[in-house]
Amino acid sequence: MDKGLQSEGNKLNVQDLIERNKQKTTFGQRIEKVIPWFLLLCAIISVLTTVGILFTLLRESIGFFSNVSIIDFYTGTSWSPWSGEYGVAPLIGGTLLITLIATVVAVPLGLMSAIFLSEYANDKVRRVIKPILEVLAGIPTVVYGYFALTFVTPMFQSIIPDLGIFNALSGGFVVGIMIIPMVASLSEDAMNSVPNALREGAYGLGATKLEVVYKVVLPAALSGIVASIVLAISRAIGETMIVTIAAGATPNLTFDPTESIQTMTAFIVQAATGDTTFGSTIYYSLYAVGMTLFVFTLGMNLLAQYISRKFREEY
Amino acid sequence: ACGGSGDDASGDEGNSESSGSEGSSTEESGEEVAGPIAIDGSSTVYPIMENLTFSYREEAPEVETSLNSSGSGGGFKKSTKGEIDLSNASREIKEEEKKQAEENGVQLEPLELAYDGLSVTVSAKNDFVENLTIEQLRQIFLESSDAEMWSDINPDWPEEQIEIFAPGHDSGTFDYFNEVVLEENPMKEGENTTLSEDDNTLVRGIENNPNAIGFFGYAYYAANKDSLKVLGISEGDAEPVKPTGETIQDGSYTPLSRPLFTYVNVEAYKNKPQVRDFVEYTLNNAGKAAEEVGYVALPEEKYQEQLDKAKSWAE
Amino acid sequence: MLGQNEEGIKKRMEGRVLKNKIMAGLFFLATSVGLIFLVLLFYRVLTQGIGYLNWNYLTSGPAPYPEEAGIWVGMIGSIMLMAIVAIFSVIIGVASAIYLEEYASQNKFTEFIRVNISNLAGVPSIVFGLLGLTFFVYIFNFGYTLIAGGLTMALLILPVIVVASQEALRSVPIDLHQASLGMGATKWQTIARVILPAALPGILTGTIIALSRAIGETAPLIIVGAATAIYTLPDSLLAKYTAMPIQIYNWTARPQEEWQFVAGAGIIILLAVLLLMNSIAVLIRNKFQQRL
Amino acid sequence: MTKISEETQETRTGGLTSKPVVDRKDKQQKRESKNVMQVEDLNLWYGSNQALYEINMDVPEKRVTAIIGPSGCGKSTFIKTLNRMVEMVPIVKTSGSIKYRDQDIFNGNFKQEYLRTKVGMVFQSPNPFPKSVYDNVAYGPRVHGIKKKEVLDEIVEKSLKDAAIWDELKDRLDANAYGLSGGQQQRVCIARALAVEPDVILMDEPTSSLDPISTSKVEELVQELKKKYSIIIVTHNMQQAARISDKTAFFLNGELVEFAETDDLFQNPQDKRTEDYITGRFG
Amino acid sequence: MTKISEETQETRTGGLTSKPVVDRKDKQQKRESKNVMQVEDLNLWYGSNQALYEINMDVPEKRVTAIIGPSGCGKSTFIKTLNRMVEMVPIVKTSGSIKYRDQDIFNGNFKQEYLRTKVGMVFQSPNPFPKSVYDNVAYGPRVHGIKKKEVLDEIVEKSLKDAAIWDELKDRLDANAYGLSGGQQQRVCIARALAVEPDVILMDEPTSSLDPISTSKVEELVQELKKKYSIIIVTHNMQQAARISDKTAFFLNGELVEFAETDDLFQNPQDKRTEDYITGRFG
Ligand SMILES: Nc1ncnc2c1ncn2[C@@H]1O[C@H](COP(=O)(O)OP(=O)(O)OP(=O)(O)O)[C@@H](O)[C@H]1O
Ligand SMILES: Nc1ncnc2c1ncn2[C@@H]1O[C@H](COP(=O)(O)OP(=O)(O)OP(=O)(O)O)[C@@H](O)[C@H]1O
Ligand SMILES: [Mg+2]
Ligand SMILES: [Mg+2]
Ligand SMILES: O=P([O-])([O-])[O-]
Repeated sequence: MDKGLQSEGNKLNVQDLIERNKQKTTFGQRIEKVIPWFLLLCAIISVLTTVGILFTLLRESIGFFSNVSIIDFYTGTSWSPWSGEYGVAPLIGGTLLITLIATVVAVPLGLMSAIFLSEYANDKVRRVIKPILEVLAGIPTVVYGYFALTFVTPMFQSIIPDLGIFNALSGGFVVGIMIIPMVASLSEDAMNSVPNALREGAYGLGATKLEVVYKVVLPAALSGIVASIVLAISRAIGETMIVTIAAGATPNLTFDPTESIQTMTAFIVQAATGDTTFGSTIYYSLYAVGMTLFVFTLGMNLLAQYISRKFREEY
Repeated sequence: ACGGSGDDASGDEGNSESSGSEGSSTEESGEEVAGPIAIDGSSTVYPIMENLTFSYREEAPEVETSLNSSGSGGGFKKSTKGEIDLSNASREIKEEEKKQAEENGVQLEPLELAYDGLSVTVSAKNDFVENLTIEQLRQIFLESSDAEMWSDINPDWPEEQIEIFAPGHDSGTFDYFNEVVLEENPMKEGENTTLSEDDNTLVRGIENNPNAIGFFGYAYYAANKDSLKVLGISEGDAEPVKPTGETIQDGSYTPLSRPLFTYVNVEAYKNKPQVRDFVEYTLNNAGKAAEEVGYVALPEEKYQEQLDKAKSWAE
Repeated sequence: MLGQNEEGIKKRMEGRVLKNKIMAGLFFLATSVGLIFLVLLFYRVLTQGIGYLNWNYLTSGPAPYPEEAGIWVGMIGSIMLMAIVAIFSVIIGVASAIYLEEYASQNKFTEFIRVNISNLAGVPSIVFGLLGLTFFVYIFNFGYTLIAGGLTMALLILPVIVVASQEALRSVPIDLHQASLGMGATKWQTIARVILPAALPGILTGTIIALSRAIGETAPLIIVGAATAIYTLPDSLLAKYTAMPIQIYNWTARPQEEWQFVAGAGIIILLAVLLLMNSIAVLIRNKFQQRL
Repeated sequence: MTKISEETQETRTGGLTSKPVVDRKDKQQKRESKNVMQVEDLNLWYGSNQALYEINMDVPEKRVTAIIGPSGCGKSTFIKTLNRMVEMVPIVKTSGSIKYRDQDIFNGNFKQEYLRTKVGMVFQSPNPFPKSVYDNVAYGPRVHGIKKKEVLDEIVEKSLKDAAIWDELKDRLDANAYGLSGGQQQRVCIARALAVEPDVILMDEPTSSLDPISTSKVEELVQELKKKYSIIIVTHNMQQAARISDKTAFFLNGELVEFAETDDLFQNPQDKRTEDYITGRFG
Repeated sequence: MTKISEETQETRTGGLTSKPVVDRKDKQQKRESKNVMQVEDLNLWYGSNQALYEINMDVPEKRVTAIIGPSGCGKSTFIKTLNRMVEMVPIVKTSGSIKYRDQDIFNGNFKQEYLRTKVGMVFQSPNPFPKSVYDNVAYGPRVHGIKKKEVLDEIVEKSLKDAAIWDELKDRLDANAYGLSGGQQQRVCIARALAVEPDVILMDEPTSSLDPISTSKVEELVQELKKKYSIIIVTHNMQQAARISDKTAFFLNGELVEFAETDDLFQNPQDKRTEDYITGRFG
C-alpha cells in the first residue's frame, strides 16, 4: 500500500473547480432551469394528442348530431346513410361479431400457448418460440387482409360451400390469429411473474404440472391474464385493414358469421376515401362512428388498466 | 393486361398518335417541363389515367404526377377547393359542385376522354340470367321494389336472395345508373347490398357469388371476362344488347353508354406548364390508352377539337 | 392419508399424470396453431411473390402492367416517412419519458399524463388517421403530403416510444444515479452523461419496434391521403408520396391474378424490411443487455 | 430429466472425493433405528458445474436430521434432490441412487408426484398460496382426489393442530393466508405439508425468515413432529441444529464431510474442517 | 425538500429519546482533533416513519469513523444525510442541523452540488459508470467544467495512484470498467471519488460485496487515505470496524447509542445495548 498517496504537492484541483463552477453557473443554471420545461412541453404533447382526437371527433360529431338525433343513431337498427337511415347498430354489431370471433380464436389458443411457454417448455424452447409467435403481432395488417381474402376464405369455402367471398368468419378468424401473441405474450409474462415459491409449494405436495397450472399459477396470474385479454379485445375492435379487405362492406345486423358485414373501422375507411361529399351528413357521420369506436376502445383500455392495477400486489 | 380483339388496330393508331404528340410537346415547350401534377377522382377513369401518367414519364421525366382514385365525387371534393389539377369523373359535374367551385374561385373545364359502357354483370357461375330489361333492373335495385329473390323477377329463376354489389353513392357510376335506370329514386341498401368505391371489391364479390349482381365500368368487366358474365340490356321490347367496343361506340348499347371526363383546373392549366403539357399529352393519347384498358376511344376529330379548346384557355 | 387408502391414491395418480401428459400435448398443439399460420402465411406470400421479385421490381415504381410494376417508390416513400416519424417521435417520446421518470413529482397531473399515454397506446390507428386529416392536412394546411403522413404516424407510435423509454430509463440502476449525484453533478448532467447513455440500448430497441409497427400501418395513411400511383420520389416534406403498404393494398385490391403476385412480392419486401429492423433491435438488445 | 435413472449406473464409478468420515458413526446409528431414505454415491451437476460429490447418507426414521454447512455448500440442493424438486432446474443431472423405503426414486416407474406426497417439503420463506387458510391446507388432499367436505374439514383441523396453529387460526380459516404474520404463514405451510400425511418432511431453513418467537415455536413443533415423521432440516444456525436435531450432517463444497449423532459432532468432531466450522473459524 | 432549513428551528425542540451516552467520549475527542462535520439534533423521517432520532455527532478530521449497528438501524440513512443524498427519496423530511466546516448544509445558499464535491461517497456495491476507466475517473472533474486533456490526464493518474490501482490499470485506461473484477471496480469508484479531491469521504459498506483479498486491499487503502481525507465508513462487520477505525459509532433503531474511540467502545462499552451487540447477543 506504499503506492498509495505517493503523489504529493500537486496543485489542488478543487479550487480550480470551484472557480470555474462560479463562472459557469449562469449558463449551467439556466440550462438546468430550462430543460425541465422543455421536457414538460414534450410530455404535454401526448395530452394534446388526446385533446386533438377528442376535438376532431367531437367537433364533427356535433355537426352530425344536429342533423340526426343521437337517440336514433344509437337505437336505430338500420345503417343506410344514403337513404338517411343512421342507426349505428349494424356497424357496432359487425364490430362485435368480428371481435367475438377473434376472441373465440385468440383467447383459448393464446392462453394455452402461454401455459405451454411458461410452464411446459424449457428455457431454450421458450426463448425461440416466444419471439417467433410475437412476429405474428408485427405483421402488417394489409398482409393479413390479403391472407384472409386469398387463403383463409377459400379454405373455409371448401368446408362451408356457400360462404361468400366477403364474410365475418375469415376476417374475425384472422384478426384472432393476429392477436394470439398479445394474449400469449402478456399472459406468459403474468404467469412468469408468479413466484416460483408458489409452484414449489404445490409440487412439494405431489401436484402434477397441470394441477399446479390450474390451481396455483392461473389464479395467481389472473389479473395479468384478464388484462391481456382485454387489451387484445381492444385491439380487435380497432382493427381496420383486415376487415376492410376481407369482411365486406355490408352494414348488416347479424350474428351469422358467414355473412358479409361492415365494422365501424371499415365504414370510416370507406367514407373517408372519397365516397362522401365534404360537409354532407354522411361525411359527419364518419366522425360520429369514430367517436363511438374511440369510446369503445377507451373503455376497454381503462378496464385493462384498472384490472392490472387493482390486482397487481396480490402475491 | 387486357387482350381485346381491337388491340392491333388501336395499337397502330396509338403509335402514330404518340409520335405526333412527341413532336408537339417538344416544339411547344422547348425546355423540359417539370413540377408536380395532382390527379384524383373517378375510379372508372383511373385505369386510363394510370396508363397515361405511366407512359407520360418517358415524355417528361421531370414531371411528378400523383394519382389517386377516390371516386368522381371524392375528386370534385378536392378539385372544387383547388387542391388538385385534374379531377377525373364518370359523370358531369353537379350544380352544387359547380357552385362550390365558384365560391372558391376555381374554374373547372371538362374534357372527354373515352366512352364507357356501364356493364351490368353476374358471376360466370350464374347459369340462369343472360339478359335483363331496364324494368327488371329497377325491380332488382330500387328500394321501393319488393323483389328480394331472383324468383321474384322471373319465376323460372331460383328462389335465392339477390346480392347487390354497387359502387358508392357519390361515384359517377352510381350517379349515372341512378339517373338513367332508377330515375333518381333511392336504391336498396342494407344487409344484401355491398357498396364500395373500389370496383375491384365489386368484381370479387360478384365473381364468387352466383346470386350476385352488380355494375361498373366496362374496363373492369373487360379485365375479368373469364369470371364474370355481362348481361344484355334491353329497353322495352327491343333486342337485348351487350356492351362491346362496337355497341358502345355506335351507341346501340343504350341507355348505359356514357362519356368519361377529366375536369381541368383552368388556373393550373394557365400557370403550370407541366399541366398544360400533360393535358395535351392526354388528348393526344387518350384514345389509345382507353382502348388499352378496355374502354372505347372517341372519334379522332373529337380529341383534336378539345385540344383546340384547351389551347384557348391559356389565352 | 385420511379418507383414502394408499392404493386409491396410487391409482388416481396414474390418471392425474396421464391427464397432465394429454394436456401438455394439447398446450403444445395450441402453440403450434399460431406457428402454423405464421408458416402458412410466409409460404403463401413467398410462393406467390417470389416469381415477381427481381431487380426490376426493386427499382421501378407503380405501373399499369403487372410485369412492369415495382416497389421502389413505395419503399423509398416508406423509408422517408419513417425518417420523419423517427425524428419526431424519438425526440418527443424520449423527452416525455425523461420528464416522467426523472423530473415529474408524484402528483395527480403526472398520473394523468401516465394514464393518458397508456390510453393513447390503445387508440385505433384509424382514429389517428382522422386526427391527422383534421389537423395536419386541413388545419395546418400541409395537404396530402409526406409531412402530414409522417406527423400522423409519429403521434401514433409516440406512446409506444414513451413507454419503452420509460422502461429503459427505469432499468438504469439507481447506483449510477447516486454515483453521479454523489460527485456533485447536477440533475441534468447526470441524465445527459450517465442515464441516457445507459438507457440508450433500451430506447433504441423500443424505437425500432415502434417503427416496425409504423412501417406496416395502412389505415391512417389511407385517411391522410397517400397517393396510389406516383412515379417520382418525394423531393420535399411538402411533396406527395406513397408507401409500401399503400401500394400493396392497391395491388391486392385488383381483380386480376397477376396483381396478387405483384402484391406478394411487395409483401416479401415489406416483411424483409420488418425482419431486418427486428433483428437490428435484437442485436442491440443482445449486445448491450449483458452489460448492465 | 427422465434419463437420470439410466445414467445412474454408469456414472457411479467416479470416486474423486475422499470418503467422508461418516461410516463409523453411521453404523452405530443403523443398529439403533430403521432408515427411511438411503443415499448412495450421489453426484449432482448444474450443467457442467458439480454441486454434490459422492454423497452417501442414510436418513433415520422418526428422528430429526440436521444439515449444516456454509452458504453455497449444497445443502438446499441436497435436500431438494431427496424429493426430486431439484429437477425443476432443467440443467440438473444426477448420478448415484436414492432409495425411499427401498424403492429407487429415480426409477421410471416411481412417480415423482407419489414421491412428493411421501416426502413433503417446507421452504425457507413461507410460501402459502394466495388463498384462504383452509384452501391452503386442503390443497394437497384435494389434489389427491379428496372432495368430501367432512373429510377435508377433519384433515384441515388435524393438520393445523399438528402444526400447533389451530388455536390461533380456528376462527380465521377463511382469511387469506397472506394476511398472516410470517411465523403463522410458515406454520400454515407446515400444516399444508402435513395434510397429505407424508412420511418424511424436508425443511430448508424454515426459520431463517422468522423472528425469534416464531422461530422457537417452529423449533418446538419440530420436536413434536418427529414422533410421527422423519425430518430433515437445513439450517445455517448451528445452535439450532444442536438444539433440535438427533443427527447432524456437515456439508462443505458439495461434499458430506461428516455425519454423526448431533452431540458427537458438536463435541467431538472427527474432521478438522468440521471443527473449524463449528468453532467459527470460517463460514 | 428545500424547506428543510426552515423546519430545522421549529422541530428541534422534541427530545423524546434519551440522550445517548455520547458526550463524555465526544468531548474528549473534541480536544484532540478538529471536527470537519457536526451533526446536531438530527431527526429524519421517511414519510411518517422516523428513521433517525436526535443524532448528535462530531466527525473528526483526518480520521476514520466507523458506524456499526444491526440491519435497518439507520446507518445508510445517516451517512446519506451527510451529503444530502438521502433527499433523493422524495418523502424524506429532516430536522436539526448539520454543519460542514461551520457552514449549515441545509442552508438554501449552500449548494447541494458543492456539498457533494466536498463530501464524496463510495457505495456498497461498486457502481462504476458503463464507460472506460479513464472516463469514470474523469467524470467528476469534467462535470465541474475541466476540459483540458492534460489536466484531466494528471487528475486521473493521481486519483488512480491514490486509490492504489494505477499499476494494475495504467495500461487499460480505455477498457470498460464493467470488465474489471469487483475489487478493482470498487477501487476505481474510490479513485472516481478522489478525483474531485473531496474533504470527507463517506463509505457505505464498501467491502460487503468483495472477496477477502479485495476487502483487505480496500481496508489498507482506507488507512492510507486518512492521511489526507476524513473518512466515515459504515460496516456491519465489527472486526472491520475494530481493525480500521479510530472512532466508532453504534446505532440502534435510529438512535446513536454510543460514540467513542474504537478501542474504548469495543473493550469497554458504556451502554448495555452496545455490549450486547458487540458480544453477538443479537443482530
Ligand atoms: N439453479 C441453479 N443453477 C446453477 N447452479 C446452482 C443453482 N442452484 C444452486 N446452484 C449452485 O449449487 C451450489 C450449491 O447451492 P445450494 O443452493 O444448494 O447451497 P446452500 O448450501 O443451500 O446455500 P445457502 O445456505 O446459501 O442456501 C452453489 O454453488 C450454487 O451456486
Ligand atoms: N427509501 C426508503 N423509504 C422508506 N423507508 C426507508 C427507505 N430507506 C430506508 N428506510 C427505512 O429506514 C430505516 C433505516 O434504513 P437504513 O437503510 O438506513 O438501514 P441500515 O442500517 O443501512 O441497514 P442495512 O445494514 O440493512 O443497510 C429502515 O427501517 C428502513 O426500512
Ligand atoms: Mg439454501
Ligand atoms: Mg445500509
Ligand atoms: O369512381 P366513379 O367513376 O364511379 O366515380
